[in-house]
Parts: sequence; C-alpha cells; structure tokens
Amino acid sequence: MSRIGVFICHCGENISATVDCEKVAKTLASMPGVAHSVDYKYMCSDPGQSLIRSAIKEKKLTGVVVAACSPRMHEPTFRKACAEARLNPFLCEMANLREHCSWVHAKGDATTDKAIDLVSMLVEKVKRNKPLFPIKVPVTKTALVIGGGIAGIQAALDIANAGQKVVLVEREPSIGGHMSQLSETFPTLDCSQCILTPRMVEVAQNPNITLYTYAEVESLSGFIGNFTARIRKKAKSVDEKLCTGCGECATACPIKKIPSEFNTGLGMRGAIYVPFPQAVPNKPVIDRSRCTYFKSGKCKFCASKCPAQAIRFDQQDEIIEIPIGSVVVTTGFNIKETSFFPEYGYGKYKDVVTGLQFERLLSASGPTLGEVKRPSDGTVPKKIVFVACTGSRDPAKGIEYCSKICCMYTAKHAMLYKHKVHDGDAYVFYMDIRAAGKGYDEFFRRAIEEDHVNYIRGRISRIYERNGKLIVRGADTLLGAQQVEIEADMVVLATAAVANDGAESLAQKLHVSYDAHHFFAEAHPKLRPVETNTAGIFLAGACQSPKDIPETVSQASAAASKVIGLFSNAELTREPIIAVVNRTAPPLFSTCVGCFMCQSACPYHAIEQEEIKTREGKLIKMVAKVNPGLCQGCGTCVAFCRSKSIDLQGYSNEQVYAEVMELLS
Amino acid sequence: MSMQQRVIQHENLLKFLGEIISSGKQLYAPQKKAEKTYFLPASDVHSIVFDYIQTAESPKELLFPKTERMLSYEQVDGKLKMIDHAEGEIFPERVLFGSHPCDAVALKTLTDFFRHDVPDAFTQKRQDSLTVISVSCIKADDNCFCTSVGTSPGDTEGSDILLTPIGNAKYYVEVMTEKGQSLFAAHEKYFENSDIISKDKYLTKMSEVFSSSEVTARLSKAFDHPIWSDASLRCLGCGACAYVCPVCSCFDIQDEGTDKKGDRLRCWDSCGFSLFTLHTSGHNPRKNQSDRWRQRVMHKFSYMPERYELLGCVGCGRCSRACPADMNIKEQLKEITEKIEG
Amino acid sequence: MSSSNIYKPYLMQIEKVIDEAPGVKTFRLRFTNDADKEQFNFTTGQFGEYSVFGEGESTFCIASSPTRKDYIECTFRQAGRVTSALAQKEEGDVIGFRGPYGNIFPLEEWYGKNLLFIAGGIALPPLRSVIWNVLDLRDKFNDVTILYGARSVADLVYKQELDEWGKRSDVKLVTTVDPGGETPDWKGKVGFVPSVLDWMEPSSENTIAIVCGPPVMIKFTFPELLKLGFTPDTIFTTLENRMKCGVGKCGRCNVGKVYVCKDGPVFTYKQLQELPAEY
Amino acid sequence: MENNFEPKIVAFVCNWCTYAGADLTGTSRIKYATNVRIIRFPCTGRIDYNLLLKAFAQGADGVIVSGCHPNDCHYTSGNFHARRRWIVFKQMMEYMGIDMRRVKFSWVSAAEGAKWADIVNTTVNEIRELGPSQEYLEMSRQGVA
Amino acid sequence: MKIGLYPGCSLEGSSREYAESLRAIAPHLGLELEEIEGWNCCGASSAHQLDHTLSLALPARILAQAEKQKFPELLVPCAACYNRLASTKKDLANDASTRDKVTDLINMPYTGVTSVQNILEVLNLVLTPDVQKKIPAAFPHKVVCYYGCLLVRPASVVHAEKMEDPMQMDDLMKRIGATPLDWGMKTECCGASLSITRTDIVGKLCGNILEDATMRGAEAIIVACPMCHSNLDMRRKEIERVTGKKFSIPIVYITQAIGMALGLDAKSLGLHRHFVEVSVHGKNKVQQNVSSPSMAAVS
Amino acid sequence: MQALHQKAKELLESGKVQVIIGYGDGSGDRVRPVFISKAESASDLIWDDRCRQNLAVYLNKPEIKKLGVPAIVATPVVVKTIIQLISENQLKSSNIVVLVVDNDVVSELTDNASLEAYSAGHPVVFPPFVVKEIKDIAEMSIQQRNKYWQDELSRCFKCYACRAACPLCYCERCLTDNNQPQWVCVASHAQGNFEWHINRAMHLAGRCVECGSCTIACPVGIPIGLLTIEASRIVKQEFGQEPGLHCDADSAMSSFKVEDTETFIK
Repeated sequence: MSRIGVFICHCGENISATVDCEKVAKTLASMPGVAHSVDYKYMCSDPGQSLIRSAIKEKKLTGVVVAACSPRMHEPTFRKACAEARLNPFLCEMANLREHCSWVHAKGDATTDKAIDLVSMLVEKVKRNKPLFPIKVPVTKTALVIGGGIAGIQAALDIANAGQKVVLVEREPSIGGHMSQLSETFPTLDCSQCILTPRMVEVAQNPNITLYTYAEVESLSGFIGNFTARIRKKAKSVDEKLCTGCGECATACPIKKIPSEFNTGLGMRGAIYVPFPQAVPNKPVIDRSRCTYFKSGKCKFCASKCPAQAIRFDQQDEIIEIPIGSVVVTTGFNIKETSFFPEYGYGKYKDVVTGLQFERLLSASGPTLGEVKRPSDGTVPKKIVFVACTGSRDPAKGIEYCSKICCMYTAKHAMLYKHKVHDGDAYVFYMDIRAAGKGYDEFFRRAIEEDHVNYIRGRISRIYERNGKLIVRGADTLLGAQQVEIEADMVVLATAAVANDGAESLAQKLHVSYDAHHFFAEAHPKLRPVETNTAGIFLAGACQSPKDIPETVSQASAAASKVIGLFSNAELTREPIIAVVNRTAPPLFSTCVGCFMCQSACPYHAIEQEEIKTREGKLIKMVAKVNPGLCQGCGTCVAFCRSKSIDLQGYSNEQVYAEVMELLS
Repeated sequence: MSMQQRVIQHENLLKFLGEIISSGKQLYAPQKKAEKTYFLPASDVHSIVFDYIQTAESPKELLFPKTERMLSYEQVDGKLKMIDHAEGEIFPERVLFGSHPCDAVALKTLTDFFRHDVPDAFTQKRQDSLTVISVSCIKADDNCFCTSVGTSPGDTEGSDILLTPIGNAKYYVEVMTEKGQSLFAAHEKYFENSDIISKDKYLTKMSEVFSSSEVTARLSKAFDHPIWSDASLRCLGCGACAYVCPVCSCFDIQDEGTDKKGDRLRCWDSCGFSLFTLHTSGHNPRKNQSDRWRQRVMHKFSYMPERYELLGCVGCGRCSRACPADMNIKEQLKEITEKIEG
Repeated sequence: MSSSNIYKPYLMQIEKVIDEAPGVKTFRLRFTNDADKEQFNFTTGQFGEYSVFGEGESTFCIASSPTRKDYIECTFRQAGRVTSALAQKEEGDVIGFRGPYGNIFPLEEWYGKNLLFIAGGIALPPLRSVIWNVLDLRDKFNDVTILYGARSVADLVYKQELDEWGKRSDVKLVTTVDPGGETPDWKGKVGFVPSVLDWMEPSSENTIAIVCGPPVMIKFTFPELLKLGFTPDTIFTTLENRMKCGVGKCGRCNVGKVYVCKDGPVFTYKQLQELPAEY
Repeated sequence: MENNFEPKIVAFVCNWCTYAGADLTGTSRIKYATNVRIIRFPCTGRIDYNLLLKAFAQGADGVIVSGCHPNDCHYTSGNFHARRRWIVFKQMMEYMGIDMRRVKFSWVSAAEGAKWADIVNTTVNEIRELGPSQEYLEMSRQGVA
Repeated sequence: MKIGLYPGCSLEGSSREYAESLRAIAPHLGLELEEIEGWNCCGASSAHQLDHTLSLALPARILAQAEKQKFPELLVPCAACYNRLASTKKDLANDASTRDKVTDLINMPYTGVTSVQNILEVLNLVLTPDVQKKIPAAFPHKVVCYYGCLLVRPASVVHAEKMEDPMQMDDLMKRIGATPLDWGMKTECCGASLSITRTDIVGKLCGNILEDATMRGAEAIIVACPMCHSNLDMRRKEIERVTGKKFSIPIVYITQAIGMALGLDAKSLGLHRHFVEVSVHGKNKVQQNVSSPSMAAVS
Repeated sequence: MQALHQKAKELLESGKVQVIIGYGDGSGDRVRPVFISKAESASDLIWDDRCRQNLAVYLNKPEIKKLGVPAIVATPVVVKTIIQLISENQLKSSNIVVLVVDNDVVSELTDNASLEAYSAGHPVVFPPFVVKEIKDIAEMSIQQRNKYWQDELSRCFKCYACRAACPLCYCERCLTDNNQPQWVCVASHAQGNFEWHINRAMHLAGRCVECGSCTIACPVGIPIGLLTIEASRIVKQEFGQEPGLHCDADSAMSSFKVEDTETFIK
C-alpha cells in the first residue's frame, strides 16, 4: 500500500497567485494512496523541507510528490530532504507547478485543474517508483581543456597546480587566444602580453600539462569520469623535437603575403610561420593550403635552410585517443567582420576596422609597431570615429544580446588613440554606456574628462567614402536626433562578439547544449554557471557568452575547481536512472530474446551480451545486459524493445503508463 | 415433437427469412466476405449464401461472444457501483439460419456445458433468445467427419427447425422444438404440407472414419504415448483451431479501464497457448506444445465425455481447414485408433 | 448470490491490512452488504477470486477459519498485475470477492486423529485456515503438529500467530528457514522442510498429514512422508493451478477430468497419483 | 463544433530540451493555453508509440511529442531514433486510417520558450477546430457483446 | 526567350521612354515580350494605405492573369510595380487563408506558379556574353548606378544579395563597357513618395544624389525605376532652388544605356523625352538587322 | 524432386544434419511441414508450387531444435527470413544447412555470403492480387482506409495465428502478453485488435520479408500481411533499407541517419 505525501508549494506568490494551492492540496488528499497532503509558502525553505522530513517519519510515507518549481531547479533539494528522512531519494518526484503552470497561465479554475492533474499524475508515478541506489564508477584523473586562450590557460594551470593531469588542446599553432592580440587592457591599461606571456610559458613548462597545439578534438565518447577523447593533431610539417625555433625557415619562405590571422589581416605572414613572436610553443607550422611545395611539389626552401633539419613534408595528421575524466570547454569567441555590416560598406572601406584590428594597430608588437596608422595609406588618422554596439543589441541583425566588452574597450581605444595622437579627434557613438565593474565607470569617465573623447549618443546610419574621407552619418539623440555627419579618417567598429567558428559542431561532438547564438549553454544561469547539462563537462570564458578578462579568468578557476572537486574522489556516484534487462523465473530467465536491436540503438555502447548457462555450463540463451557504468538513461533501448524486456529505472513502462492513464482518467 | 410434414419452396424460404428480418429479430445467416463464408447479421435475404460447405467461423459467437462485457463498474461519489450485464442487458431475439447439423449439435453442447453445475447466465440467456434453423448437408468435404463423432448430415439435435434440401428448390422441413414451432407458426403461410419424406437419400454420404467411443477408450491409456510429440511437431501453437471450433469454450476474464470506470470482460482463450496455464512463478504445468496439443484432444474426446457425457467435437472440420500447419484432426484421431492399443 | 451472474463479485471492504513479509500482505475483509454477509458460508480449504476493479481478478485461498464468522482473510504475495494492484489497497478500500469455491478439507473425518501440518513459504495461508479451525475445535483432535519453513526469517508469514501457536501447549510448532536465511537471533531450525521433517520423525500412526508448499518442497516431502509410513490417502495437499473463473468453465485448471477449481483445490496424494502430472 | 470545447492534450517531452524550453516559457512569463499536460521523459528516444495510442484510447484530444532539435540530443542520438520511429508510425497510422492531425511532432530547444508557447497554442487551436477526438475512442466501444 | 510583360501605368505615361527603350532593345537581346491581357493597376501608390486585401487583390489579379496566359515568368520593369507584385506573391504563398480570400475576391484561380522578375534580373539573363561580344566596350562612360529603394527592399521580398550595396546594375554596366563608380548614394532615398507633396524634401534628397554623382565624376546616373527617373530628371529646378547648385548630369534608364550601346537611335530609345539632355552616347552604330523593334510587344 | 531426395538422404546419412525441415504430403491437396530424421524417409519430401509456408518459423521452435542440426528446404523468401534471423542474432548460418532448389538442382547454402547472393538474386514478387490490394488501399482516402481496416479487423478474434506463423515473431513473451502494463488490450474488440495489429506492423517494420505467411494463416481471411508489407515499404522508401539481404545489417528501426528527412516535425 502506498502512502504518498503531497506537498504543494506556494513559492511565495509565484504559484499561489494563479493556482489555488489549498484546493490542490485538498483534492489530492482524497486521492487513493495519498496519506498526507499539505500546502506551504516556501517548500524549499528550511522549514518547508523539515515539513517534508517530519511527514515522512510521522506518516510513514512511501513516496513524496513536491509540487513546486521545475525539477530542473529543486529536484536535488527535495530528494536530499527525503534522504535525510531515510526515504529513498528516488521515491520523490516533483510536479512543476511554477514554470509549467502558474507562470504561464492566468488565475482561474482551469489553471488549478491543471495543477491538480500535474500533481495526481506524479502521485500515480511515484507509487510505482522503486528505491534506487547510486551507481559508483571510477574516475580517470585527467582533464581535457579545449581552447588555449586565457580561460584555457587559467583552467589548465589551476588543475595542474592541484596535482592533476591536464591535456590542453588548441586549434591554432600557439596558445594565447584573443588576449595575446590585445594591446593594453582596461581598466588598468597594463600590457596584455606582459601579463599573459608568463602564464603561457608556465603552461608549456608545467609537467602536469600535455599541450597539443594545432590540434582539434575529433570526438568525445563515454561519460563523466570515463570519457575517451580523440584528438586530431594536424600535421605541422615540422618535427617539434628537432626544431629550435630559430626562425630561419620563415625567413626563407618565398611566400610572404599571406594575411596574418594574428594581426587580423593587417600584417602578413609566410606559408611557414610562427603566429607571433611570443608564441608558445615557439615553433613554426606549414600552412599547407598556401605552401608552394604542397601546391606544386616544388620549393622546399625552408627545408634547405633549416639547420635542425626539422621540416617534415610527409608528416601526417595524427589521431590520439586519451582517456579523460572531465572536460573544460574554453573555446572563446570571435567578433563579427566588418563585412557583416551593409550600412558601413560591407567591409569595403579599408579604414573601417574592427575593434580587434584596432587593438593590433595599437599594439607595440603589431604591424605598425604600436603607431596608429590608416590601413589604406599608412597615414596617421586625425579623426577617428568609434562606433559602439555594432551589431550587438540589434534584433534586426539577429544579435539581440549585449557583447559586454565593447563599451570598455572602445573607451580604452579612444583613450589610447588620444595618448598616441595628441592632436587627433576621437568620437564615440554609443547607445548606452555599460561600465559595471570595478574601476570601469571611472575609466570611461576618464576618457571623456581627461582625454576629451567626444561621446555622442546616437547611431550611425551609414558610412561611405568621399574624397578619401569616410563620411560617417548619424544622429545625435541628445541633441534632438539632429543629424551629424563626420568626415573621419578612420572608423573603428566595436562589432559584436559572437560564438567562435565551429562552436555548434563542437557542442554536438561533446553533446552539450548551446543557445540560439551557438554559445554553449550553462546548466543553470545563476546556480550552475560553469557546468553544462552533460555531467563532467564544464565551461569557462566567452564560449558561454561574451565576457571580459577578469570574468573569464574567474570562471576558468571556477571550472577548474569543479574538475579538481570531481577528481578528489576515487569513485564517482552517478544517478541510477539506467536501463535494466528484466529477469524472470526459469525456464525463461529473461523475456529478452537477444535480438540486440538495443545494442545498435544505444549511443553509449552500454549494452552487452550476456550468456545464460545451466549449472553445468551449457548455454541456454543470450540476453542483453546493461553496463550500469556506461548507461546514461536515455531509454531509447526501452522504446525499441519489442518484448518490453528492457526497462528504464525512474521512467519505467509502468510509471509512464500510469501517468498517462491517470492524466486522462 | 411430432408434426405434420411440411416442405418449403426456396423462394418462400427467402420470404420467410425476410419476414423474420422485418419482424425485428436479428437474422444471422451465412454470407460471403472476401473468399470465405461467415454467419453475419443479414439485412437482405439475397445476400444469404446457400451453397457452402462450412463457414470459416462457427456460430458459437451467438452464445459465447469473443468479447463479452459481464460487468461494468464506476466510482460514483466515492462509491463503487456495479452494473451487472447478465441482469440489465437485453438479449435480443435472434434467429440463426443456415447452420449445418454439426453446428447445431455444437450449440447444444455449448449450452449444456455452460449450464452444467453452475449455470452461466450469459450463454443461457443468449440460448433462450436464439432460434436455430439448420440446413442438412447435401455435400461435404474431406475435412468433414460428423458421422465419426456421432452426429450426421441430417442430425436434428440442437436445431429448432431443420431444413433438408430435396431438390427442385425445395426443402423438407422438420420442426423440432417449441421455439421452432412458434417461429414456424408465425410464418406458416410459407410452408406447404407434404407426405412423409425420407430425407436420407438427399443427404451427403459420409463414411465413418473412426469411432469416437473408440477414441475415448484409447485415450484413457494414452497420456504418455509418443504420438503427441510426434504429431505436434508442426503445431505452431496458435489458437486458430480453438477459435474456429464451435465447441471450444475456454476463456479469460479481463478488466479494462481504470480504477474509476471500466468493464470486466470475458474473452476467448485457448489451451493451445503456452501462457494459458503459466504460473507467475514460471512453472508451467503444460510447458511443451505437445502437452497442449494432447490437452486439446484429451479434453474433447476423453475429459468431456467422462465429466459431462458430452463429446467436445462435432466433426465440422473447421480446425483442420483453419490450421496454418495442416494439423488435420480427422487424420490424427484416426491415427489414435490405429496406433494406440485398446 | 442474488444475481444470476456468476461472475459478479461481492464488494468487500478492507478492514485491516497486515504486512506479513516482504511483498506479502494479509487483508481482513468485511462485506459491505449485510445481506451478503448473512448468507455467506464457507468451509476450510476453499478459495475465492479477489478483484481490483480495472486490473482484474486473482485467485487465492480464504486464509481465515470458518469458525470466525464475521470476516474473511486472505494472504497474498505481490507478483502480477492484480496482486500488485491489491497491494496498493489500504484499509477502507473496497475490493471484489467471488466465492467460496472449491472443495474442502474433510475435517469431520479427521476427528480423533493426529494432525501434521507441513507448510512452506507463502503456502501457509491455506493451512492457517485449517489450523485455526482445528484449534477452535481443539478437543475433537488428537496431537497437532505444525512444521513451517520459509526461505528466510523475513519470509515467514503470520509471525504473531506463529508466536501464539508456539506458546500453546496443545500445539507442537517447528519453524525452519533455509540455510543462509537465518538471523543471529533465530531460534528455530535451519534447513529445508523435508530434511527437518526427517529429523522430526513424526509418527504416522493415526495421523493425517496436510502439506502445502511450492512444487519443489512437495516433490521432496511426499516421499519423506511415505518413508515415515504415511499412506497416500492420509496425505492432503492443495493444488495451485491457474484459475480464472473458479466455477469450472474457463478451462485453465483442468487436469485430466478434474477441474481444480471444482474438484479441488484439496486433494489427497492418492488422488494426485491418479491424475496426469499437469499441476 | 461547440464553442466551449476544451481539448485535452498530453505532451510527451524530453527532459533536456523541450521540458527546459517549457521551463523557459515559464521564466519568460509567456502565457499559453491551459489544455496541455506535460509528461517528462529523459529523451524522445524513450517515448513509446503505444503511449500515444493509450492517450487517445483514454480520451486525449491531441498529443504533442517534442524533443531536442536534430544534433542537439543530450544523449547524442535519441531524437534521431525517435524521428525514424515517428516517420514510420505516422505513416502506418495513416495507412490504417487514423487521422494524425491530432498528433504534433516538434523540436523545441531549451532556448525556445516562445516556440513552446506557440506550439501549444497552435495545437490547442487546431484541435479545437477538429473537435473532440472520437474516432479512436469509438474503437473501444466496438466489438464488445 | 519569351516572357510576359506587365508594363504598369508609368510605362504608359510618365516613363514612356522606359517602355520604348525596353521594346527597342528586346529583339537584340533575343527577348520576346508579350504583354499581359487586360492588366490592371498594381495599386502601388495608394491601395495599401486604404485596404490591405485590395492591395493584395490587385497584384494577385495580375499574377492570376499571367498564370492564365501560362507565363512561367513575368517581367515587371517598373520598380514599384515589381515590388507590389513580388510582395503579394510572398504574402499569398505564406498564408493560405488570405490566399483563399483573395482568389475569392478576384474570382480567378491563383497558384503562384508564375515568377515575378524585375528588369535587372531579366537583363542579367539576356545580356549574355554572346551579345556582349557584338558590342565591345560600346558604352564607354563613367556612370553611377542608382538603385533607389524598391528594387532592393525589403530583402525578404526581393532577395537582393547586398541590399546596402547592390551590384546587379553595376555588373550590367560593366558588360556594355561602362565604368560604374563606387559612390555613397546607391540606395539613398530620392523622396519619391513625397514627389508631389513635399517637393522641397525631394529637392534636398535628389540634390544629395546628384551632388555625390557629379563630385565623383560620373557622366550619367543609371536608373531602373520610373519614380527615381522622374524625380532626378524632372525636379532640377526644385533641386537648384533647395541646394543652390546647378547639375547637368543626365539620368538614363538602364534600357536606354543598353540601347545606346547597341547603337540604336536616340528617338527609338526615347532620349528626346528627357528634361535633362542626354550627353552620353553609344560608341558604335550597329547594323539594324532586326525588324521593327517595338512590334513584338504590341499585343 | 529426385535431386532433393538424394541430397536429403546424403545429409542425413552423413550425419551432417539430424533433421530435414521440408514440405511433405498433407491432407487433401495441401502440403504440410515435415521433419525428416531418417534417411529412408527422405523421399517423403515434396517440392512444387504449393510449397509456400515459411518453414523458417520452425528453426527456433524448441521442439525442433531438440532434434539436432537442421537442414531446411528453402524458398527464396525462406532464405531472406534466414538472413534476417541471422542479422537479428537468432540463427547462425554455421548451424544450419539451407537447401534451395532451382530447376531440380539442389544447392546448399552454408554461409552468409551464399545466402546473401541467393537472396539478392531472388527478389520477392507479389502475386497479382496482392499488388491489386496494395494499389487499392493506396488509392483510398484516409476515411476509406479507416473503414476498410475497421471492417477487416472486426473479424479478428486474436487467435494469434499470424504471430505463430511469422518466423520473425520469435519473442518469448509477446508484447501483447505483457500485462504490466497492459500495452495491448486483451479483448478482441476494435481497439484491442487495432492495438495488436499496429504493434505487429511496427514490430515488423523494416523486418518483414513479405512471405505472406500471416495472411495465409489467418483463419478469418484478414489481409494482415498488407500491414507489415506497408511498414516495410515505408522503411524502404524513407530509409532505403530492405530486410533479408544482409546478414550483418543493422535493423532499420534501431539505427538512423542524420540525413533522414521528414516534413511533419515542426
């Protein structure tokens, strides 16, 4: 006989404003098998939880339904409360009265009726719940960090310094990411490379870190604690062990005019190149798509000049398989190209540049050695217009969100420009200034007050070229939307920060979710900001959404601490929501006939073949068997099993059937 | 029941049947559907088929439907209310036309079985409201063996009225029971007086292939005979034989619905199914197909005669026709009399 | 029953639920209709069809003694669809009951004899009905011995009553659990029923043995009893064939010419020997 | 059709995308019709077509089946399997003469709160147009004596 | 290539030279124009302000008629007409209930099979390399291409590839030997919708356009829209009044430019109808081997 | 037939197989399955046009398995069935001898490759009446189809001859016999029959080798084979997979392609 306890939460007024909670509790009280039914203001509060705990004990409850918010929010809370009262936590279910009912419907009988249905359906389910016990699996104590920007560097170092192994994979020939491209950083204006480079070197030298640059994650299989990563090490065409990084090869390369990625196309590189002087590892790679030898079979100048004889034209991509316990994704972001903006000429005008390009122009290591020069003719621009929110916060462009860093770096750009070109004029067109952060507001005020940057609140409608000048036409909304037209020498667009190329396909490889803009989705925006919905995979930095360096670094450390926490256990406890193959009395042993369709359906290779033998060792039959360590509980096999011999704990056939029957009876 | 001898012309027979329909009774008569003949409710006498050997399904549905609602229940104001369909249900007046004598005997066997000891109201009430007009057989096929199981092409048992075709689109009429008499009386105008006719010469000739009493006698010692496993090798264990059999009456009781409202149903079942006797523990008293085949034969030819003095087979041959594996009962019974010592 | 519908159940209210062992419960049932109660009678050995509306019917014996008139009790193990649904029922709920069905233990023929009850596991309920019947008419019988075994201590049913029988001077009770099923404070025997029986060496003199248990226990207990000098006609048991109708119609419990629901469930070993072994 | 017909609709959704999407509808306070009851499954791959049949047999007027977009499955491929199943099931039902307009299949991601509301509202409106489900319910009443 | 033609009112009136030049060049481009029977107003200027359904029904009737005449494609030279027809086609494709309403209203079947083409799309098809070969560098002028709004907006209707920097006309100009200049006013507003009511605004907007073109050294502004043409060509006085500047740059229909490249005479291209004298000319005089150029179109 | 008798005799005498599953004389003009264990009975085997029952259904019957290694006289569709059973781990080609008869030449198919080659060379051809039925139903409106199937299925009394006759219905416990929960109503009313038949079709989708045994077995003449044929047709049309061709094929319904297309999931 079931003795189910039903607990209806008002969630303050979140639920009770539209649902008659008292009526729900009362109606449920008369349902067969319900031994206890109450409503309460805040079920998740401490008194609320103790209400549940004491009811379990006093009323000898055999199951609990908490009708409150989404189980994705508080299921663990209430299951824990049940466990504390010695009720198996898997005998607790949550009805979602807030997100699925009160918040989406108006007050009325229909809403209360729906609430009653939602709860009673779960009462019928929980009656059929079985006590389940967590599954223990071993943990491989190696972390995979994907992306070698500041987030990846920080996460890798934190994990490695805690004594755990790290594999760091970077797509480019060097780690460093966008931060290595920056000039100075706000709000302190310290040199980006000065603070980053030592950390890059530290990565290279840390014995706990295995660094794969020019490499990409090919696939990830398995599950938390027990992933297997396949990493493609792209052929660098250089034997890294022999290469001394002397740079002779790059000098020898006859191809010189390849736009440098690092310098955002403002500088050039060769077909064999080191992306930038401080690169880690500081060893060149051959860009096979541009190399004369790979195109025509002739040249080999670099090889002939290499004193270490380290050039390897026959090198192949290498796939390495590594057992991994946890993953930190730090693949960062990208910025929209100027060609995305029709009103600003689709990237047609050379002197309309992105913020990142301007960083390179400002950078002492950049193509102009830190002098601000126009890309078109190399002259020093006397009038620069900075345009904030280029693309960002613009639904018409499909980018509704704020890119977060632009206000600050635009202020920085204007300021640095003024520092370098004292007689220059800097104009900033902005929508709003978002300078929340320690020292941020002060920083941008300084740009206005000390460096006399002209801030104009308004949008730019069009930029076109006339007589070698860029005509920037816009409106000044503080002056009654009066049209302004500035003849600028240069325009810097703070183009939107967007998800990195390939983010979507990486997310699919990792089986983590992502949002409409292809930023990786965190498990919970507030409470689980660095976790994904896939256990064991964490996020840090701008791959989750645009963010600045301090935030990125703190997230990276947070993700690292999650990994370290995970690795602090020899074994990992997993939810027992797994499939099981039934066992019946002999002579059948199981109703499974061993067609093993489930095996081909299982994405986790969790289904094995098991022999059932007589005591004498004679094979009676082969049946399917679920490896509880591998099964993730999707239940796909269950729906396939023709004889219903395989069932999913926690979502068993009987449970879901009962839900449907109750709902419609 | 001794009666004036009558005959009926074919066209009058159609009128007679038509009048039964228009009188509001449900007339079940053989009709074609796809390639086979079935007893179906007739709304037009011209759709009735006369030239057939055997229907695919037996008429037992008229007494023992494949799904019968025995009980309904409903929660009303927190109280369980039962609706008893044996009491409340009106069992409509029905006339079955065109059953052959074997089927009529089967209907009687079925009635007797369900009436035995603890009377079953459902079959009884259906029987009470059913009048059977059978038609003697003037042809038969290889699967028929009525004479071997004690009935015959002109057997009157179980029929309320028996018609025997005597050529020239005429039927010799025998009214056997009060039910038959009252139906006859209501439509007497269609019948003509006649001299006493010996119907035998019109009937199909069926030689006795075996003797059922001999089968019964042999079976009493045959439980462990190898014949069962040999014979049943090709048996697929479906229920086709039992479901087309006019006598087979095993059933299952099933509830449908929720705790709030639903029905208790009686559904056909078959001793040929492996799950029929399976215990929850996994133990199965009849775990081999041969056990189940034996049960089928034993039940009809040994247990039923012994317990009810009824033979569980009327020789209609439907099971042989229906069997996808050609388990021919006539052949098997003959073999029993040949292979098993008396 | 007032209706001609032999499948219409009585409505019975669950008065009391007793948890006997893991998955095993006893219900005490009372008629919801007084007229039904008045005309209802049964004799020990009989069984009924218990139903949960919407789920179906299940067959088990009446586990209480006919000498206790006001109610009937049943004990069942949760196994299939119906028993699982029954197990969800609680005190005050209404279930269906059809019965009594089947034959009886011939108690009057046993007057003046020694009775040896042998039960295993969940098969004690049918014997419990007889035992209480006998104990309520204690002076009509000679020695009463009960041997009851289960897989483990937890699996023993009617623990309170076992205590009560154990304390009585006019009953000899031996309880046993399978090797490995004992608890540290287990006071009874450890071993399978047939071997404990062998150890007990009860006299077959003027004695009736009533055996109820799983097929494997029966299989080994009967020869043991024969060895002790019991004749097949002095050994009684009950059969547990699957049943649906309870009234000799549905065909399930048919064994040879016998319908267990009509001619059983009580059989002597002698009768069983004459039946095909399809039980 | 009667104006006050309120269809009963059951939604079978996966935990990771659509259930979360419906959560987002809630957190975004987007309103939709009250007629839908959500039953949570780990994955669309878990959803047995028999549940749809049972829902209709029990009197559901409509069914929504929704999960992650292709490639977005939390379990990598449950929704692909489900898609195959629905492709066959839908055509099979139609072959047997069952109008599948009462079943709505959709992909709703965790980010598509508005889409969820839209699907519910569209479904409710369409089912309202179709009227109460009778075709399937009739079946349970036929063939019983 | 045979194609249906919907001229619309402008080509019969204020922009006759657009129609004349189109008909003049058509045979040289292998284009056979067949005017749609009994055509009606597209409703461009006012219908959509008055009645939404009517604003769809008018173009729908034209499209239905095109379907009836089994035109797979319908050429709509007037940019405004084109925009109305293309918008209607899209609206009807996406909304079955409106489609039903509209077909009910026009009492004609409509399926949407006929595709609506603007002048640039069609010219792009017919101004083939073969044609080009016959007229090498035949229009050697620096020009700016002025697209205006109706040919490139809204993007969802007209499928212009780069709506802020369209290149189709520029590309066509290159093919006849012209040098299209980069300029800032390609898609700026000419003020067409205010051309009667607020000539001062038109003057200012058109002035900007003329000024930028002149400043960049263009010899002509190429257009493909009757509204653009009339504003830029006709409103010179107003422009002069507002801007205080005098402009002499001619406004040339793309069909005229092609006609000049083909060596057709000024009259047949309607150049004489312009307010501002057309000071650009074709380089060659091409042999007139095609029979009466305007005849094919007369239905 | 001579060749078949000879081959059967050899196989039994050599001890390579212990039983030949084949066709023999039945009642009237029927043929029936026979199980020949003795070489001298080899001449009981028959081979002609009437041999249509899918004998593969016996390969997994416990009673037959007890007889020893079998040889089976196989029609092309039986070969397909065997391939399908192999792909579903129900058989191994090494454990049976498959005999095919073409123009009185008997060949032994003893490995997967020869089975596959034979299957590929012998496509299933429907008899004209089946082709007509398929076409008729395809042309019906959904309401007509509803009426058609309701009418046909109303005769079903759930004897499960279709299931018993189907060599691919080898579950030891059929879904319909599972009552926890009761997925398929036991009763043979309209709903129960519909549930049973759509489940059968879904379970055979992409697996049905279209032997027609179910239709032949149905004692009340329901063309149930059309349902599983349709299910397999859908699978073939949508996913391009056909059963009975490859011994190591993944089942169409438990695999997928990312490019699978549909238009109804919004």
